[in-house]
Amino acid sequence: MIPLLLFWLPLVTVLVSAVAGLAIFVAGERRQRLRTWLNLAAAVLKLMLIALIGLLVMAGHTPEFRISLLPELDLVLRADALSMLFATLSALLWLVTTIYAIAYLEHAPNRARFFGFFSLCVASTMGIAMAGNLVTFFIFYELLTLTTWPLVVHTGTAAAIASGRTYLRYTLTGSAVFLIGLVWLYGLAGGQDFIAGGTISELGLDQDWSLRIIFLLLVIGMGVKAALFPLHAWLPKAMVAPAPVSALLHAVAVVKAGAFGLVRVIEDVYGPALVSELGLGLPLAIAAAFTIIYGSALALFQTDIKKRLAFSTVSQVSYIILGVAIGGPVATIGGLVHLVHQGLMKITLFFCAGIFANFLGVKKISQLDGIGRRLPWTSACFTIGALGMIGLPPVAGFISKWYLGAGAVAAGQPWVIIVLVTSTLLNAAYFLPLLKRIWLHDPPRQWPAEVQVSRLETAAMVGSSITTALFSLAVGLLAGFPLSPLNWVTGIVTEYFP
Amino acid sequence: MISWLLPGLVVFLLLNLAAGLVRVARGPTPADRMSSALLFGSTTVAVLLILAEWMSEPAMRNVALLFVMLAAVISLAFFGMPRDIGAGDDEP
Amino acid sequence: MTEAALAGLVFLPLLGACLLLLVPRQWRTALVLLVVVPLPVLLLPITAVVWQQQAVQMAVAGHALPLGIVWRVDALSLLLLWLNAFLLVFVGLQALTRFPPATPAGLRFWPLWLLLAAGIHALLLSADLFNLYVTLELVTLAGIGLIATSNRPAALQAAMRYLLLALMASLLYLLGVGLIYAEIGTLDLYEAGNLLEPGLLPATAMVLMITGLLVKAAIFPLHAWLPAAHGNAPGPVSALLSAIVVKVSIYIVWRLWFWTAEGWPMPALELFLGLLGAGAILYGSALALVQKRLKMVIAYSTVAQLGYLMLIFPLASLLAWQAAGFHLVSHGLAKAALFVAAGNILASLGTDRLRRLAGLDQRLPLDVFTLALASVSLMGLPPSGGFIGKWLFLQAAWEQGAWGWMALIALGGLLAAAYLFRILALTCFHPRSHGHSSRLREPPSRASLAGLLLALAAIGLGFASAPILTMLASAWPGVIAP
Amino acid sequence: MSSAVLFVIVAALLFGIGVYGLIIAGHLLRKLFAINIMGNAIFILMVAASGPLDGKPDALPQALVLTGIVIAVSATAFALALMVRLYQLTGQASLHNNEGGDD
Amino acid sequence: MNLAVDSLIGLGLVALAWQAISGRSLFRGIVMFVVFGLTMALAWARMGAPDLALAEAAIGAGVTGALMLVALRRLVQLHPDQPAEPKRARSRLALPIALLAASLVAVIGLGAVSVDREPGRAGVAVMDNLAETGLSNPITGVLLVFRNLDTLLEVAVLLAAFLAALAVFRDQEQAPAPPRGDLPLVGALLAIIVPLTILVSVHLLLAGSHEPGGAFQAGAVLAAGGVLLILAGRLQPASGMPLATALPLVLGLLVFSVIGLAMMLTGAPLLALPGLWAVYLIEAAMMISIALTLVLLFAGASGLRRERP
Amino acid sequence: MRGNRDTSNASRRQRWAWALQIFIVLLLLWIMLNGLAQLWAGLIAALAGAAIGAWLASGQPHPWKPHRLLAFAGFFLWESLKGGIDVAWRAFHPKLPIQPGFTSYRMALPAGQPRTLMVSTVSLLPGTLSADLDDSGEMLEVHGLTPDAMDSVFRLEAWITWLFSLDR
Amino acid sequence: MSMGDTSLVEWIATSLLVLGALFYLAGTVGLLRFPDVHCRLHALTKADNLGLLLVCAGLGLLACDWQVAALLGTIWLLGLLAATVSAHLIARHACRDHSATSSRTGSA
Repeated sequence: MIPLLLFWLPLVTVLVSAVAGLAIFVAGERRQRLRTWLNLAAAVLKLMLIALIGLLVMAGHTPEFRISLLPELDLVLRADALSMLFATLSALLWLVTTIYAIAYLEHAPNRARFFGFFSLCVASTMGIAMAGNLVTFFIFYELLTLTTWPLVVHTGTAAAIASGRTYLRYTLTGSAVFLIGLVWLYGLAGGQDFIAGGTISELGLDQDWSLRIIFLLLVIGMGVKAALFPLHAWLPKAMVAPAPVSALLHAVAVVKAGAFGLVRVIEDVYGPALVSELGLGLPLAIAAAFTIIYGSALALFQTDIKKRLAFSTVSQVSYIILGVAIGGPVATIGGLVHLVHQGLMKITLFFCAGIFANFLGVKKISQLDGIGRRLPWTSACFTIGALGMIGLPPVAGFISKWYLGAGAVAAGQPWVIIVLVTSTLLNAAYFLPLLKRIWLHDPPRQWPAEVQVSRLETAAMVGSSITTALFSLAVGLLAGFPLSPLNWVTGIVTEYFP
Repeated sequence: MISWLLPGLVVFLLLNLAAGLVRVARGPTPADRMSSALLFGSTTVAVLLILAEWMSEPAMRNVALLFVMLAAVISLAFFGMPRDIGAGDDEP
Repeated sequence: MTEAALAGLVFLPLLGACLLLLVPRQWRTALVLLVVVPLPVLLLPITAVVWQQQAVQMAVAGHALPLGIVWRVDALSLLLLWLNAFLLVFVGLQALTRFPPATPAGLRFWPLWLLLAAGIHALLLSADLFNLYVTLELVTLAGIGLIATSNRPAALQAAMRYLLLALMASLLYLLGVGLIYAEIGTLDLYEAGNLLEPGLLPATAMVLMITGLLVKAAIFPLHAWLPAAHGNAPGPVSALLSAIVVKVSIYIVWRLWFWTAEGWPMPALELFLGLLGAGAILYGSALALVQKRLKMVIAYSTVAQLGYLMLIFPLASLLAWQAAGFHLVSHGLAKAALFVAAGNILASLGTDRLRRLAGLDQRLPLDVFTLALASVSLMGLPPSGGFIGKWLFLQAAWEQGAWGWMALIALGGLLAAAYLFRILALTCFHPRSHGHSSRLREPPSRASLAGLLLALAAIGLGFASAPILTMLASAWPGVIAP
Repeated sequence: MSSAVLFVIVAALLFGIGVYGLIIAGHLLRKLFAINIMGNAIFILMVAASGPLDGKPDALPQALVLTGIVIAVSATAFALALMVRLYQLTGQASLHNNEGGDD
Repeated sequence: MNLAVDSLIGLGLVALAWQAISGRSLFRGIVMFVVFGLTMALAWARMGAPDLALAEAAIGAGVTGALMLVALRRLVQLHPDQPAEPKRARSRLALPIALLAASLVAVIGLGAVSVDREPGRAGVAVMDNLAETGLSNPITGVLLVFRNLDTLLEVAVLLAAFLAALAVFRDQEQAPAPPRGDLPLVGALLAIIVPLTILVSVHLLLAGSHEPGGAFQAGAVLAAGGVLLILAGRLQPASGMPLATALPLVLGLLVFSVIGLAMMLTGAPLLALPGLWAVYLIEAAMMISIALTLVLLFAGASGLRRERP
Repeated sequence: MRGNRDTSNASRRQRWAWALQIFIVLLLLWIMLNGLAQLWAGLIAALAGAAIGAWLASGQPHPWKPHRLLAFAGFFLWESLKGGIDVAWRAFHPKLPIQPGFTSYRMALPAGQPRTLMVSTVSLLPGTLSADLDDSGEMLEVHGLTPDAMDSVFRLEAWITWLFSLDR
Repeated sequence: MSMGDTSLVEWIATSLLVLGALFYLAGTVGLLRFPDVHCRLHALTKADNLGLLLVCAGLGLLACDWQVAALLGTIWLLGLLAATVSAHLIARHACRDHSATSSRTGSA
């Protein structure tokens, strides 16, 4: 029983949302109630399955699903500690986002299509989380591109289609580069599973330059999705998508997939030791640092709320990359934990921005004046998220930045502190004016496009925001708790740096 | 019998044909072209018959038979042509 | 048993075509089914034997070489036979709705369809150079006749162009056959491989034959006839033409190159053929991007995708062999699915102009879904069959350190994505264009189902690669040859 | 110079003429002539190039050519039908570039 | 002297071919092409290929020429006002390409003629095995016994061509009624030639076993008779395909396949013919099919009917 | 009445007569081509040919006597010899002594074989060519190389009248 | 058969053949020299048929085989038929278009 369970469980977990997605397509546009139930049931079921896998992992089992695509090329889905981290995050946020999206899209057209692809997108993310080797990762990575594209172009406006085209141009080029690197690596080292500490460091390959170029190719491939400078341009454009999509794109699925992939490459394929031996960490760290500053700086000049948040994402995701690129246990903890923290905070921010836009038609920063009095709960959530981003204790963001700084010093790279400080200042510079407007300015006589919303919608959307906001507070406040992301990450990192 | 008589005749008839082709080329009316095709048919029959004798290949007589039998097909097909079929024809 | 199955492959459709003209109209549908459905069954015993012995050989009329004609089936031909059987069944499903056999249109269509099937089967079985010529002509003429059943000016124009070029191409091939016979006095493909020594004359013959075949296979820059022909043919016909008919010419090129001309030192030619493939990929994709009609996009995509099949010449390894074979099958399925879906759309809307397709996903969801699925395979996105093909190609190129080819393959995938996503964006996400709602005629569900099944097969192929690759490996001439 | 050589040269010339005609001809009928001439050139070559066996001509190429002739006739007949129909529909008996076609 | 004859024929072929493609009027081109076909028959005769000469004579004189003329007639009748012939393509490359092609063929052809090679192995095998078949014409041996799959498929090609043409025939454009045989001479011609074509075709069919001739030549001659009848208006195109038309149309293929397959039941190889009678039977059926297919292709219709009273 | 299109009114007996004539001719031809070896096939072919011939048969067969036919053949052979020599002489003559012109000639012969024979043989007589026939089938347009060529046409008509015993 | 006998037959045959060829030549000359279609047809039908007759006779003598001779005779008869019918058809075709062609002929 247990072996069978261990074999099929990862696949089932991935397929739950895929099946839900297909069922939503088949059910069609009209059957709204069925769709809602499908959505929620699948999300809850998935969360339970993740919990089950988590229990099994903690009990020392490794659920693993494996079929052969080609000789020596397996499709492997496996639950290890790192995948559980990402999987839990996505499953949790999916549930919340689903609730939010159901309310958000209450009156929008084409919902069947939206929720269908939404579910497929989550299935792909889950596949990425559980991918047991780089090929599997790549497969789901591509599927993610495929399933998010319909969401980006969902509204069907010219702007949406144009941004969809940009999105595809970047991501598909990225994956083509990725694929070349992958085949190359495969040719050199074979298609091995992810192993903590790296697979190819064991092989003792005498191919330094090949490995460096492969690393570059892989970084480009992942960097596109992770919006690493200069591959970030698609992300702000993709803001035309509906708010839940932005939330998902930025907080959970796409950018995280890129960052997560980089973590996998550095920690599980090359291994930290080989990365530093080949001298790959520093350039990557520099690129990440540059992206952090660059994204923050550009965010300053945005007048659109979602655009500003988007550039903030560009900068924040690079914290994760920075963390793993610096190397050393402490910085790695900082990077990995930011994966979770940034997700929680950013999704809160996007939820709130969506509420502003949906309820009141507020899309520009200049229109935020006095919104705190009109939508106090939402504004409070927004504030928590923003403060977390700046890195103010006790919100989650602070912990990440602390570990990053400490790790940098520990790894002998004190210049990172300067980057962190500059970035924090910039963060403050672009978030604080917003908060000031929200709370201190007077509300206008009339909101740009106020609409009547039902109580249920309000409850669902604001409730979701509050939930995620509370989570971001909680992971900061309860960082010392045994099951907190920080502890979890620490556990993972000890495997990498025994 | 003179050994080169039969091939000589063939050459002679072929030259004859070549001369007749001038009429096909010059026209001027389609009927002219058709009539030289007629010449072609009857001369070729003779050529084939002589070839049959010369090459000792009796099957050539069958070929000649086919030619002469089917010569009328083309004439008949030509007969159905519209009168102005060759319009815009003529000397290069 | 095997011999009967082999004979059945050719004679069942052949007799079917004849009988179709004879039987009363109400029996025709049953007759068509009776012919098409058993074809996959016939392949089973053959597959079993090929699996065990690598090849089946049979002297037609019992005359041994060099006197008679020999049929020979190895894994490569078997693979194409399977592909063909699959296509006949599923594309036939659409064709049954488009051309009901009991109607006059059906009577024009089905006998040709069956003759085409018989021709393809005979071609794939045959190992005789001249017999290949005859079968090639049968395939070409039946194919062009099927294009002409559309009877629209554009289609007829395309058919005419195709016919002229195909005739010329056959002549080039025939010239090569004549030279080879003059040189060694045998027509068997494999025997010729043993007897022919590399030299000016055999090489010229080979080049002539291959040139002719490349015209028939529409390899860039000899592709000019293909887009119009495939773009204007009736839906099921386009599907079959793009999915298998052009491929059988390439199949013969492979046979000639790797069996008859096995081991000849022709590096420049290898590279040249590869470059043609590269040209096809780039040029076909670029033109697919600017087409205004759905079927034309798909047709140009065929031009592009056929280019991959040429990459086997410069790469020339077991992996490349597997890659090309696999690509051939996966492209066949995906392309057939695309054309079937496009045919349904065209039949429903009365047009396939791209700008008229906006918002189609609401009205013909199944067909649009088929388009999307097939596109995924065509772009080589995982986990489809197309991905496995691309992966194998990349690996083959990597093995030889051929970075240029690797880049090309990656680029080809991107370009495919570019033109296919353009269609998907239009069909699914553009606001619906007004006016076509009243004229929409739902395609029969069987027709849509046919496309969907083909598309699913194209995707599913990604999970069933192992047996195919094993079989392909057994047919790799590098293994057979001493 | 033997007859075989002579006929090979004739075949070559015919082939060239056929190719030339195929390229320059405007009317489809002419293109068909050209293709048929090319075909005949190749048939001649096939028979002439495979030399005699024991003094008698090799029968096999002749049989092949016979098959080839039948095929050429079939294709020509079909092409003519196609041409007539095309002319009826479009008023043109030549190939022109309109590949996108009408819908 | 041989050479003089041959070079005259060759020269004629080249000149005719050139005239056929380059002349100014289409009609003249057709005449030249027909004459070219007749000259080909002479050439075959000279090359020691009487079978081919027969085929060329029957096809060239009886079918192709008439087919082309009638096609031209239909074109002219469809759009009488159109200019007769579209402009010729001007291509600077045409001449170089043609010269290149010609020289290529010349070089390889001469190479093939001059190489010192072993005799055609398959050709030798044909001669060695001919006696077993009971036939004495090696070409019929190849076509009906040794490589009969080619022949079978060739008949299928013919059928495919017909079916393909059927797809473009439309009833409304049925051949405009050909000139009626209202000339006494035409009546006499028909009364003499048509029965003769039947006789000659049967003769060629039977002769095929031991001397030049065979199903195709016979079929072509028979077809020529049919063409004559159509030209004279005695047979007219009709739509629809009654069984009486369809059966003979596919008879050759049917008989050939059934005999070939039936042999498998007895354990013999596919298409191994049981004896000379089978050869004759198949040839007869093929002759009928070939003739009818060619006639229908000529008529431009799926069926034929008698002259309307 | 048109020349020979009246197939419908050829009676059954006349058709049999036609068929028999054609059958015999064809059988003789077969024997000539093949000898007596495969007479069965010849019989079949001749029968088929006769059937077709009878279907094509036109008008009523006019009775003719064999000895008159032989005499007519002699006349015809002689005339065509003369015709050939005549036209060859004119063609080779440096001055090209011809004065072409058309003459309309009304035939007194009945429709059917006699008229057909007339129209076809006119072309082989010296200096004449049957160029056209009007719709009634009686007026023959004769093209003459010289004005006096018409003489032979008159003689021909007389011969044909005699051959078919029409003068009674 | 004695030698002399044979040679006599051969001499006759040879002269017949040569004579036949000359008539063919006459036909061609006529075709080229005569002014219009109808005159040319005269040349063709009459001269060529005589030519064919002579050639057939000559060859029949040479072959010395009744079957061949009969075949040659048949061929000649058929040639006769084809020639007269074709000549008539072509002449008629030209006649019906006489007004048009004669002006053309004049100009040519």
